[in-house]
Amino acid sequence: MDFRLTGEAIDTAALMAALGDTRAGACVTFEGRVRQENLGRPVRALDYEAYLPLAEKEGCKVVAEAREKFQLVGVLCVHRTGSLALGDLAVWVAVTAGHRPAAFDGCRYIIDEIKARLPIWKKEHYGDGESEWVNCAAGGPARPPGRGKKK
Amino acid sequence: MDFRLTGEAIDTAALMAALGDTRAGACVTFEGRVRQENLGRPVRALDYEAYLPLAEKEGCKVVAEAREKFQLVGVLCVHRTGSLALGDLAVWVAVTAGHRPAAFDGCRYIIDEIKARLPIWKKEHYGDGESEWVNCAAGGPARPPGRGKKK
Amino acid sequence: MKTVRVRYFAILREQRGLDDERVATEAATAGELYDELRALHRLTFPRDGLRVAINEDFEPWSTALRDGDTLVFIPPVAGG
Amino acid sequence: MKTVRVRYFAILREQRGLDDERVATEAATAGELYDELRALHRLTFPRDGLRVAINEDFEPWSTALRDGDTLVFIPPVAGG
Repeated sequence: MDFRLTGEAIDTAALMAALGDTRAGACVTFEGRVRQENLGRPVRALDYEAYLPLAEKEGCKVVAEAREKFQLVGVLCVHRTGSLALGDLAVWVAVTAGHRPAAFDGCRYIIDEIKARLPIWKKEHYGDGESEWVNCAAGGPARPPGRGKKK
Repeated sequence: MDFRLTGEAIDTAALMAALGDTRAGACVTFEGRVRQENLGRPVRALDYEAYLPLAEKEGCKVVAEAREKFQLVGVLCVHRTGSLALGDLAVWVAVTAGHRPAAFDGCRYIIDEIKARLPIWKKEHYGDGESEWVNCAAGGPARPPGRGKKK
Repeated sequence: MKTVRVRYFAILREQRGLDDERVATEAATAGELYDELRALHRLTFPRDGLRVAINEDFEPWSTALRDGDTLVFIPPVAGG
Repeated sequence: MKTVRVRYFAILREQRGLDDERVATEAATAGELYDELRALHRLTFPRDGLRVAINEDFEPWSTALRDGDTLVFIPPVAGG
């Protein structure tokens, strides 16, 4: 399957090996990792929660769209769920193609759409002990009105 | 050093480990590999020849330019010289940044400039036993006038 | 009156205080059901900050409810 | 009369039949030297398909030659 969710650490070496194909002259990968800071607040860990069946279905749809838009040879994409520490790999996308423009464009399309469309939510745990669901401009207010920071 | 040339196989796992940095939320890599075909001709192997001191100097300059143009955390770039077989890794670029647009843009800038500017030449060996230096639109005619395919 | 299943994730799960329930409702559409649940449980998100999935597909708010449907109200995703 | 070192790479190395030579020349500039060598050795590339490096830096063709310089005429690079 081109797209999948996992509760375990992502083994990129094994995944890359599966993308070996001598028709491909270019491979572009994207790694999204847990950063030590978000909007100025120190982050110490985070949790990803996903609505699994829909996230998988939508992830596969994104990959299929990329294959239709760009001349790709291979695609693999894996997104973590569960608890992650600083530096951990949260999402990984790898795209191979005959030439590099398609590989870059395909990889970027996939990660942008995945971030915007998949029902996967991120809860950040901060250095001060607080926690917050991280929302985005695509869907609604940064924090629901009338609610403070939730623990 | 951010950029280097090597006559040995590129060990991407070791290089990636050197790019671990919790300030980086995004890592984009580009792998250029030996394809089985170029402009319709079956390729069986190729050689890279470099003017080493200038290629290294120009490669470091490209990386410095990328660091100036984009908000990057880390960069590593390695280009092969010598004889390569199908599927072998010829050039590898990895860029980390706080967020993904800078990582994508930085990685693409580096590979595009490296391909266009560094004094590194590629000789393709074809399935039919012929060989040819692969030139590019940036510099001159695809083949010098008055010369046939060279063995 | 029909009975549907509603699943909650992330911030809506925390606001509702559970992740899964069966709801008997007179609501005709997914949107009406959300408004009903929002008022009942004081969920803070207005409908237009959310999307709705019915039986594992994104659907419009105007979709008619059928007995046995599973609904998920999708809070904004992380995006970053 | 000055003496410079010329190194050849890739297709120019094959056309010249060697990779390194010392050249005694009256040429005033890098461009004049290339034209001289091109005629002498029947190199096929016109000057405007090449770049020139002098002492490990790209330089304009109009750069004046100095005794002891090392020149490399850079054929078009692979690009792809």
